[in-house]
Amino acid sequence: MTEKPLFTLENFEGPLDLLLHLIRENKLNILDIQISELLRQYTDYIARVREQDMEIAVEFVEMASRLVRIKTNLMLPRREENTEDGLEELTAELIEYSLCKQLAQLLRNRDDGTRRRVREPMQLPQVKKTYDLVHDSSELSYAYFSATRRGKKRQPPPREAFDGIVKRPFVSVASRAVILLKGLVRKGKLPLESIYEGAEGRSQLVATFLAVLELVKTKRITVDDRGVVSLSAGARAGEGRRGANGHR
Amino acid sequence: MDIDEVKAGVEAIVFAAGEPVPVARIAEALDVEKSMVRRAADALVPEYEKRGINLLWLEDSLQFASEPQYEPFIRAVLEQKRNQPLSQAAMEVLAVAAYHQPVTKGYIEQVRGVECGSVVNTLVEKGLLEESGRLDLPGHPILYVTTKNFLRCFGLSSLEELPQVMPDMPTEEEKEEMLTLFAE
Amino acid sequence: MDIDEVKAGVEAIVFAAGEPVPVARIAEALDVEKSMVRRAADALVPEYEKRGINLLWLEDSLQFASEPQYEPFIRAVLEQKRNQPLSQAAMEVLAVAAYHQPVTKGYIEQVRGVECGSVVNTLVEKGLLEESGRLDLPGHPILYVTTKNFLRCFGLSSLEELPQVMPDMPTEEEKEEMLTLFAE
Repeated sequence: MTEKPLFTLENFEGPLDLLLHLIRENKLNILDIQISELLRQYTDYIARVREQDMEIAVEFVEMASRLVRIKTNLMLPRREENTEDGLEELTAELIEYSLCKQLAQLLRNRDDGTRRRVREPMQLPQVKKTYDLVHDSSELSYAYFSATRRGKKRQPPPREAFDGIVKRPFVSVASRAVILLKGLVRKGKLPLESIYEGAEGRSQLVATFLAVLELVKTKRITVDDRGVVSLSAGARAGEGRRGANGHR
Repeated sequence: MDIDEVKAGVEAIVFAAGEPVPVARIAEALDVEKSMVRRAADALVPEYEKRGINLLWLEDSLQFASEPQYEPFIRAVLEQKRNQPLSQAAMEVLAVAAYHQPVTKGYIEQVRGVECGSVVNTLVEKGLLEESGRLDLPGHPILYVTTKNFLRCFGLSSLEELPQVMPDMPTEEEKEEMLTLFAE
Repeated sequence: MDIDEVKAGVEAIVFAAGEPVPVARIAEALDVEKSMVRRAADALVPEYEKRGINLLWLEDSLQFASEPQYEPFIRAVLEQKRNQPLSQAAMEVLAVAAYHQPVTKGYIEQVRGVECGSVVNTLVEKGLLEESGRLDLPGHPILYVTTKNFLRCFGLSSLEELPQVMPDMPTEEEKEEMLTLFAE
């Protein structure tokens, strides 16, 4: 561990970036995070940075406590089926952030964004620039409320209004596939419509739909004519081999 | 006005305006149909392809810009230093905004897991992002979209040309492994 | 560098510079003989003769200019811009300035939580805001107030007719404090 080159937190865009680095470095599977191992790597890393008397940004500390929380949840005796342990959410965030990094790289490959020149607009004498349109004065008070973010403060907005800012931004097909497969493994069979029931928002619905299509296409799951989804015979062969991993 | 006159008119207007000019505005100024302006521009674009200046389509607007390969010479003449390339943080913020626009700062921060208000402000100053209204929520967060300048800087003529990542499906091996792992 | 490359280089440099560029500087940047730059320019001039943009010799310098006969159309396009309705960002900046005047850019940015320098400049250009002295603070930030054109545009005969937003207005002391804190 100590032979490895030392990085500083400045090399990372944030805790998600550091986690992706550790996952890659240690050849961990992003879709099957071994939380104990990841937590150990993460805290080791932070400790080493701390030894160099470096400031640890608060979000890195928050992530450490989040990892501990997930680990604790997973160690507790199994509770109800659908109890959230936080791991799926973290997995989805990591997949989403790694997608964001790939997109950033694709953009960078196109250009560094600075190589074309354009001209300043020509200054013609006597071109009138004075604004001519007429507005109602009430537009000013609306704009003022909006600018000061004081409008509608007292009415709670409908829940769906938060879609898109509070919800997971990218709902990855892969993470939906994982959730779907886990459900099937636990319950054996599921009616098709129940798969969509938990989906929140359009992007989750679409991602779930794509996950079903992909899994059917690759013959991991079958959908019978009554709309019941089950794991394909071939896929079931994997059952029971899980014990060795034992981390959850 | 015949097509050659419209072509020359487009050149003169787009050159003088400096910034991207919507086809509709050119058509209005020249008093011809928008389709004619588009036809003239489509004929002009290839004429400028091998030149030191290019005519670019940016959505439904037109702009002249220097050909990127001559940038080092332009810099030499104008005695300017090389522009700093965008930071990794800026590229990531731009990527999230480009692929999911319109977006709020909160949305971008959620994807990246870090605060990014100052990066967004810098991108607005650089003319790569712009405000596009507010979300009707408490706090009225500002929505951001990419600009035409963004398209030009990244060699795109519309958002549809944004490079696509392959859908993030796991590989066959990963799926095999997943099935094994999640079997109970 | 062959003559075609020099021609394209001349185009790119002269376009980007905006002002007349001496042949000697172009030759130096491209690392070719001045005679070659002259030859390239002499070949380019007739190529641009029938276009909306012309390449002009001014003494021993080169410059692009739009063809004079298209000036009325250029004027029309440049003037169209003033009749674009204000963006929401512009309306918000204007509203903050109207209710709190005189204000600095820094103050407006503090209220809105985003950078807004270019919006303020546009509003000044449109004759809706104007400068009104400077604040006696380090940096001497410019103070802005609304104009008579602003009153006309919103059908007001004086600032006292601004629609009331009282409950949310800061007190005079709060304002004093903010001006001090958020001076540019």
